[in-house]
Amino acid sequence: MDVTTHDVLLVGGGGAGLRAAIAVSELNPNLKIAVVSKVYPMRSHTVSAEGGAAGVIKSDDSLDEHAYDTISGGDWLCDQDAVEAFVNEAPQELLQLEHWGCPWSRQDDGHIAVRPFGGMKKMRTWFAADKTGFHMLHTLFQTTMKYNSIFRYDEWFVTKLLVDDGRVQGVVAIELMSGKIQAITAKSVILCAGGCGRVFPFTTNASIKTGDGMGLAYRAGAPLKDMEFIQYHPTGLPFTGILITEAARAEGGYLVNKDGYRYLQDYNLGTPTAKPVLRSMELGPRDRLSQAFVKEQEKGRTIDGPYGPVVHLDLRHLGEKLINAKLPFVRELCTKYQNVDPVHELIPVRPVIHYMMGGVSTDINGATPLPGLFAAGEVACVSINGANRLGSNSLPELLVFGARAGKAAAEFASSAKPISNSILAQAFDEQRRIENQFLRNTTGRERTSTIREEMQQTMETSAGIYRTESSLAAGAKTLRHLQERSDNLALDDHSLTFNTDLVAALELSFMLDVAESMVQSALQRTESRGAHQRTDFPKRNDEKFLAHSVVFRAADGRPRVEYLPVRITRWPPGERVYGQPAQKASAS
Amino acid sequence: MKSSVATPPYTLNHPRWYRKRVSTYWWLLRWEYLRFVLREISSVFVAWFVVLTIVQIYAVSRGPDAYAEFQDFLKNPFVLALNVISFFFVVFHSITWFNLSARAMAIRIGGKRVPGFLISGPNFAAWLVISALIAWLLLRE
Amino acid sequence: MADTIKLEISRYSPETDAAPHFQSFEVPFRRDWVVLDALNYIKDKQDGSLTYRWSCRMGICGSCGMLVNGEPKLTCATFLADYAPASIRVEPLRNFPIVRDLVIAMNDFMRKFQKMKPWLIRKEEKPVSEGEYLQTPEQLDAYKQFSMCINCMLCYAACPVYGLDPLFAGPAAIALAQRYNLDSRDQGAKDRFPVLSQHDAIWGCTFVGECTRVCPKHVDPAGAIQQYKLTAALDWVKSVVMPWGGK
Amino acid sequence: MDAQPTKLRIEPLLWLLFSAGGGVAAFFIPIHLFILGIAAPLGLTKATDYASATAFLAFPIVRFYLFVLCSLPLFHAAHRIRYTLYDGLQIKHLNEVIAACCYGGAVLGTVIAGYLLWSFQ
Ligand SMILES: Cc1cc2nc3c(=O)[nH]c(=O)nc-3n(C[C@H](O)[C@H](O)[C@H](O)COP(=O)(O)OP(=O)(O)OC[C@H]3O[C@@H](n4cnc5c(N)ncnc54)[C@H](O)[C@@H]3O)c2cc1C
Ligand code: SF4
Ligand code: F3S
Ligand code: FES
Repeated sequence: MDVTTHDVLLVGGGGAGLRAAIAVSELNPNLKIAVVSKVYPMRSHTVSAEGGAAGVIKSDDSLDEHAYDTISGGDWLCDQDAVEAFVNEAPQELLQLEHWGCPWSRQDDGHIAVRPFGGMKKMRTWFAADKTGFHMLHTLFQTTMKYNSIFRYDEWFVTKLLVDDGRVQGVVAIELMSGKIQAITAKSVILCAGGCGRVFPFTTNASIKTGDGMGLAYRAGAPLKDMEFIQYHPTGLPFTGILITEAARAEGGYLVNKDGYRYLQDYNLGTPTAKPVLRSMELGPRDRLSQAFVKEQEKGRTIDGPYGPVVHLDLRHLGEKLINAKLPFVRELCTKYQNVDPVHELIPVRPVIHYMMGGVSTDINGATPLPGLFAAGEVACVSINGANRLGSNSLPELLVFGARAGKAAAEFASSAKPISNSILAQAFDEQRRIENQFLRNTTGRERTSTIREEMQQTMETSAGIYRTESSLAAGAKTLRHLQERSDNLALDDHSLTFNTDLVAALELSFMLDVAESMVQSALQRTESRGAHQRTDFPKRNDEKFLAHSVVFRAADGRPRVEYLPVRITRWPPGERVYGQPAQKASAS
Repeated sequence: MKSSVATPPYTLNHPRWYRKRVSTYWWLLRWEYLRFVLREISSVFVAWFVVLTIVQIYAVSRGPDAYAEFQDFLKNPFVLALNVISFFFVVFHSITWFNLSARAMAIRIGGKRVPGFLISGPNFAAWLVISALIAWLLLRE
Repeated sequence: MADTIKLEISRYSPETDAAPHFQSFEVPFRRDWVVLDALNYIKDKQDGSLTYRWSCRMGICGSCGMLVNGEPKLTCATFLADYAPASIRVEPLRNFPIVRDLVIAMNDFMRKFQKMKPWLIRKEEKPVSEGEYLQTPEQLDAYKQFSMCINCMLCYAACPVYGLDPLFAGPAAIALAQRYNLDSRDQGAKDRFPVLSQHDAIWGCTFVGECTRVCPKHVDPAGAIQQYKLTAALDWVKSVVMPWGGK
Repeated sequence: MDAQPTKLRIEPLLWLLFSAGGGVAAFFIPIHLFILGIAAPLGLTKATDYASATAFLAFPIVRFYLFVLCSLPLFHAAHRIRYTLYDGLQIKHLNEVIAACCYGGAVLGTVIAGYLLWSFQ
């Protein structure tokens, strides 16, 4: 078996991974860096982010306000020291990206322009039209090209973390082009493998978002944190799940039900005004808006579409000029994929799985409890997002914690002991497992896609916007069963060249692990907070649950949940208030 | 890089890429390609016009008889047919040229790029004026 | 309209096939399905060995480019309904080596792309603490179009020059070099000039214009190349007229 | 594609000549060709007679105009024919020969036209 060796290895070439890679090479140009990614880095899912990235830059704004919005938006489940570090460093990181060439949208005088965003009290969201993630990712990727110390493994799929001597020392990966399985060793490994929206049937997430990174860490013994907090975005296109960015509402779009009524006013989100008001109505937080949709549906006030109930997003009053200038991609997506032109027509939308608040548990520098393993980006839970992430906080999170993890991993690598020799034996075992379980297995019965669909259905019914004891318990049982069935997969493809059938099977097994950890964490949190809403426990319970859940993988493969305290610095838990009252409270 | 070399057979973990050779008749496979090739071929007829002009000047320089001979040559049905074809090609050249030049130039006024038709439009207008002017110069009594 | 539609898909496995061949599949016909949905249906329900790339399903990641009836297309943005009831032919992008089925090798582009130095070059970096480089919306507009490239490779599949001369740098790589050249914050035009002014770069392009026609993001690489030719030619004139100046 | 040391390149010159020639050809040639090659032989218009032809050529400005009308379009054509042969027929290995023939032809045509017009009495 081939073995290649580096100092710092990144699993993932999205926003977080590339930022971390640059951080390592700027800190110490002598370190050999490897970026392993199952797709070419510029295809990573960061490319899809539309709306923007939050960072305090205008003089009427302050770091404390950004921190407060984030913490209250996260229903006080955020670690406040992490949030403080985050809001502090976000502006510098966004400026750094500007210096690398990111085409941020500008004011007439040449300064950075900002736009309002859901749950944010001030305008602080930087944007590059409505392709913010695309421009950020391409800027980062093109910038990495100038560093000679960064070596890329494009289209390599990581299947396992190599752990020996109590620390992570590399990975086993398959080169898709040739089918070669090999060990890539490193003194420290940073997971930047993104989220796992694909465990649900209806999601804005790309096909590559299958929770591989979470699964890798979980199996290697690192715990996952706050996995029950799953964000629904209130405005996805039916069927495709394509996201209509929050920026559409920030620019003044209305959400209306079948009577053309702006129903959010019935759900404690303020009173309707013609112009958008920050932290009010359509600019409330995502969890509240998605929950309001379900209530409307129960009242029979949604519209029945071919793919289930929808409400309408109305942009018509904004006019063609503004839509073309600020929301061109929204118009393109609607006309291309939904056959409606938002300039003249209503856009049908429904809540759609969008983002994972939870992830691999890390400290403020991206270090996981497992030595040598770091994590950053959507795969990680630092946590700044608490029970509900605010729109436009994720992109700056990639940068801030990508850079932090990069620095920490570089330092770790500089002082780490050499790689153990016994690593190779583990890699051989992994190769044998893949060959025997998948490539040479001729007795399998189950289809990957069937189990995947059943898993997705199970997740939607058991762990959707509203959950109960019984739905979750049933879900947990089904998932256990699916785990067993997945040991018996039959691949159609037994070849080595670009075997996407094999990739799908490996992804499925990661997703099943992640799904189980979600359902288990949700089952045990008997309260409602942020995106986690239990109809049988509708109140927030700070006494018992002002705590992070951490899931470990027990020896039998089942999830085991423990709790960690939330770190509170300056903002004691309060009530989340949106709409006009919030405006007044903050003004005083 | 040659495309026709036989690729070695597949061996474990060594991908064997399949390279298609571009057909010699690639330009016939799609209308867009054919249009492009016709556009390029128009230059042959441009060259033919230049040759004709040089011969004409030569004829004039050799005196009235040679010039008359040249006029007769132009009346030859084959030459006439060739010139009709040439005319269509040079007109095709003009049209494609004006359209392309609009795309090749990024003229900005007040920070906004001037749309293509505002560049090609005046070109077409100038073409008409120039043609009229030349016709008038050559044909006036 | 019929409730199924036939797809003829190019298959090639280097381990068993000497050359690509077509295989037919019958999939349900749905108005709102794109070609990619049909491929996913086949992979999930009929033949898991069908191999192709995709990810975002929203026309932004750039991985799902294929030939649909001979025309380079993003398959996630190409509706079955535009072809039905006739059958649809799906092939890998033209002008690239085929790895397997619908997957092509794009290593060549990545290498050429990097040679263009596609990053912001400054003589002197301004410290981040001093804030942003100012850039007016007009200055942004000067290069914005060329920054929209998603590296989908459709333009390479459409460009006959690339097919005939694999050394040609190609439309997207040149457009992306122009993206930085035209950025008011960039000072690296001189560094990119030696690569761009090669015969295999801008001068290889004969302005076929197909690249621009097929580009799903309206990048207009053909325009970028011609504009750069003009710049390079004027530079040349300057260097002849005033050999002592600049350089 | 690798960067070679910058030397004085010929490509920009050839391209400038090509572009200038393309422009001249686009604006001026169609009408000339129509009158000379179609309208006059068919008798739609009268052909320029010998006397007026010599009268025209007596003007230096006309001679200069004709020189430009011959020379630049030749370079235009040479450039396009070169690339068409090169791409269309895939005879890349003959690149130098083709280029020499095409541009050589254009230079030759230019010299002939120049000589005729210069020595015209
Ligand atoms: C449609 C949409 C719009 C969004 N809009 C916004 C917004 O406006 N503002 C905002 O702040 N956030 C937004 N987000 C959220 C944000 O985009 C994501 O959270 C963020 O981009 C995640 O980045 P990442 O670097 O962590 O992971 P990704 O960009 O997802 O990258 C993951 C990387 O890991 C690699 N990888 C994964 N598994 C493996 C494996 N097994 N082996 C090898 N490599 C692997 C992948 O190849 C990829 O390179 C949006 C999200 C979506 C879905
Ligand atoms: S220029 Fe257009 S067609 Fe070419 S790779 Fe970029 S986006 Fe695709
Ligand atoms: S198609 Fe090719 S030849 Fe030039 S204009 Fe586009 S690169
Ligand atoms: S799947 Fe991403 S562009 Fe089509």
